Amino acid sequence: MVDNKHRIERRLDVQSHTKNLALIRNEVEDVASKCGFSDADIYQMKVAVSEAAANAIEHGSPLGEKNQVHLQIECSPGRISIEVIDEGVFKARLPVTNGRPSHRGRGIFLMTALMDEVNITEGQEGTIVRLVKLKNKESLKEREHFPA
Amino acid sequence: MVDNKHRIERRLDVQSHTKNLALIRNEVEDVASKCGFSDADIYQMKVAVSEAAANAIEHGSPLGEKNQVHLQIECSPGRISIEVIDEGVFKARLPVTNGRPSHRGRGIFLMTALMDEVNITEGQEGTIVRLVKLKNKESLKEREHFPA
Amino acid sequence: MEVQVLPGRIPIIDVDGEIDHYAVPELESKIMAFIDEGHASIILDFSDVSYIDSAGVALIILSIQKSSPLGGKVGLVVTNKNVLKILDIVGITKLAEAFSLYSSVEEALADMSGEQRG
Amino acid sequence: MEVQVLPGRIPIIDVDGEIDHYAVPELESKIMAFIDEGHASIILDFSDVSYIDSAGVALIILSIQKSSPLGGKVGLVVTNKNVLKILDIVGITKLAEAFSLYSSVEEALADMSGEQRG
Ligand SMILES: Nc1ncnc2c1ncn2[C@@H]1O[C@H](COP(=O)(O)OP(=O)(O)O)[C@@H](O)[C@H]1O
Ligand SMILES: Nc1ncnc2c1ncn2[C@@H]1O[C@H](COP(=O)(O)OP(=O)(O)O)[C@@H](O)[C@H]1O
Repeated sequence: MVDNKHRIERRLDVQSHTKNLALIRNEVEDVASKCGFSDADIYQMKVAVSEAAANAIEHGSPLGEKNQVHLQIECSPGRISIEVIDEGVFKARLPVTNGRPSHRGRGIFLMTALMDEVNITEGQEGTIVRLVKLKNKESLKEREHFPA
Repeated sequence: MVDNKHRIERRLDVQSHTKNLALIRNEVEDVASKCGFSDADIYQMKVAVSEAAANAIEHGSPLGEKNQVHLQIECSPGRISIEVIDEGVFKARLPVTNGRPSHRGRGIFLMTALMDEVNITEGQEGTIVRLVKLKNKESLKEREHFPA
Repeated sequence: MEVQVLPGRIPIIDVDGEIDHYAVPELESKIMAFIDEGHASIILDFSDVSYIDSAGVALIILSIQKSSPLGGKVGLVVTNKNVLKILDIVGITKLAEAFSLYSSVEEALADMSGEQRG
Repeated sequence: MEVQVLPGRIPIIDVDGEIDHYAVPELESKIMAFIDEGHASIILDFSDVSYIDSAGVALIILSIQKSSPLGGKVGLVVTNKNVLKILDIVGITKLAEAFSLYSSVEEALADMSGEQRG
């Protein structure tokens, strides 16, 4: 029952460098708009993906620019799933700035605030962050009250 | 091929109040030790679950103590999965203290730092936080290099 | 980034485009150096900023933390709705110490100049 | 929670058991009130603390933020390995401003008393 016309799969592998964040965001925007997501939704997933990719670059690339960041996007009619995969190990340390608690550390929170599902898995080959957004959440909620 | 002797499922529903956090931690400790996890692993999952449950109580209980927090634990030989489910809506706002950035907001980060997989889903009925820890991670890694 | 300094007026730092983890390091060192030159209070004009993420949020907080001990204040001008939403989520819009949010440069100048003269 | 105040010595606040989201609100108001009474520097003795989570971490940071502007310092004594690991993960062990970590109360007293007399 999947509408194959609206099923899109896309893969992008880029060098681990923050200059490529814009490229990653463009890819997300391209697929998400083809999938029919609203501008506000697209903006939010661009921020979430960019946060995950920035973490992959800053914390999940032990060889620096020699590592890659992998983006895997899957869009079915009501739902987009974006995976950001790096080649490192999850670093379980919050940064400290000049001996004081850091003003950083808002990236993971932002992902959870902007997406409907956030999954962080410490895989064998690298950290996998899966970000999911649903389309037409309101209509889903309505369906709850008026079952077919 | 699942070793049913070591498969444990447990469910606990408690009133949404921080006084019940110790109860929730005890339940986790009980199941995880029956499953054969190490003391260090058990301590870490207790902290992660307690963070998720504290969030469920503080942010995911619109009716306060009239809400419940639901704990669902599943343990198969190499893996424990703990779900903390609340009856609220994910609140996408970081707290501010006295007009200054808050010293709080470390709960979700701690979960990701302490577990192998963290999944936060904004469900229709409430927020679901799934926390997964693997046993014998080293031996899994070895298996990678010497495939059967 | 463009800086407007007029005598007797709070300097305006005009930033445009995307404030992400790539853009922030350079912006940060420029803004920090500018405050260090003796400009305790500044206006950050983000009217033409189309995108911001947690790196930009950190930049705003850092500017406040740099400006505040010097007796200064940071005025932030934001007009883009999507940008405002991100700032709201991370609590920036509720900051009140050495910080104010405005919807135009004129509003920022009018409000902050009064205080500066006092 | 037990407080030991001896004349001419930094007060020791002895906390035991589990420092979680349930225990912290009461601990917090007691410690804040105690610092407010004029005890800028304190030693938090967590030797008998068996469990700590982000609420306890926030309590430590709050104590530092309260004590520091009064010219004081917070000394934290931790012995439990699991507790130390959590503090390490969130960066507490690397804090250096108005804060030191010790492995015994004696060590804390010896180190902090020297500074206080100066
Ligand atoms: N892909 C990753 N690989 C390794 N560590 C990560 C990754 N993502 C996040 N982390 C860890 O989680 C911490 C918090 O991440 P985040 O909330 O995005 O804030 P920030 O990156 O500003 O520190 C990071 O400082 C890092 O220690
Ligand atoms: N179960 C939940 N329900 C609603 N909102 C939540 C939940 N868990 C987390 N949040 C939101 O995420 C923010 C960050 O959570 P966390 O990292 O645990 O820090 P803290 O709870 O100390 O603010 C919370 O302030 C809240 O806005």
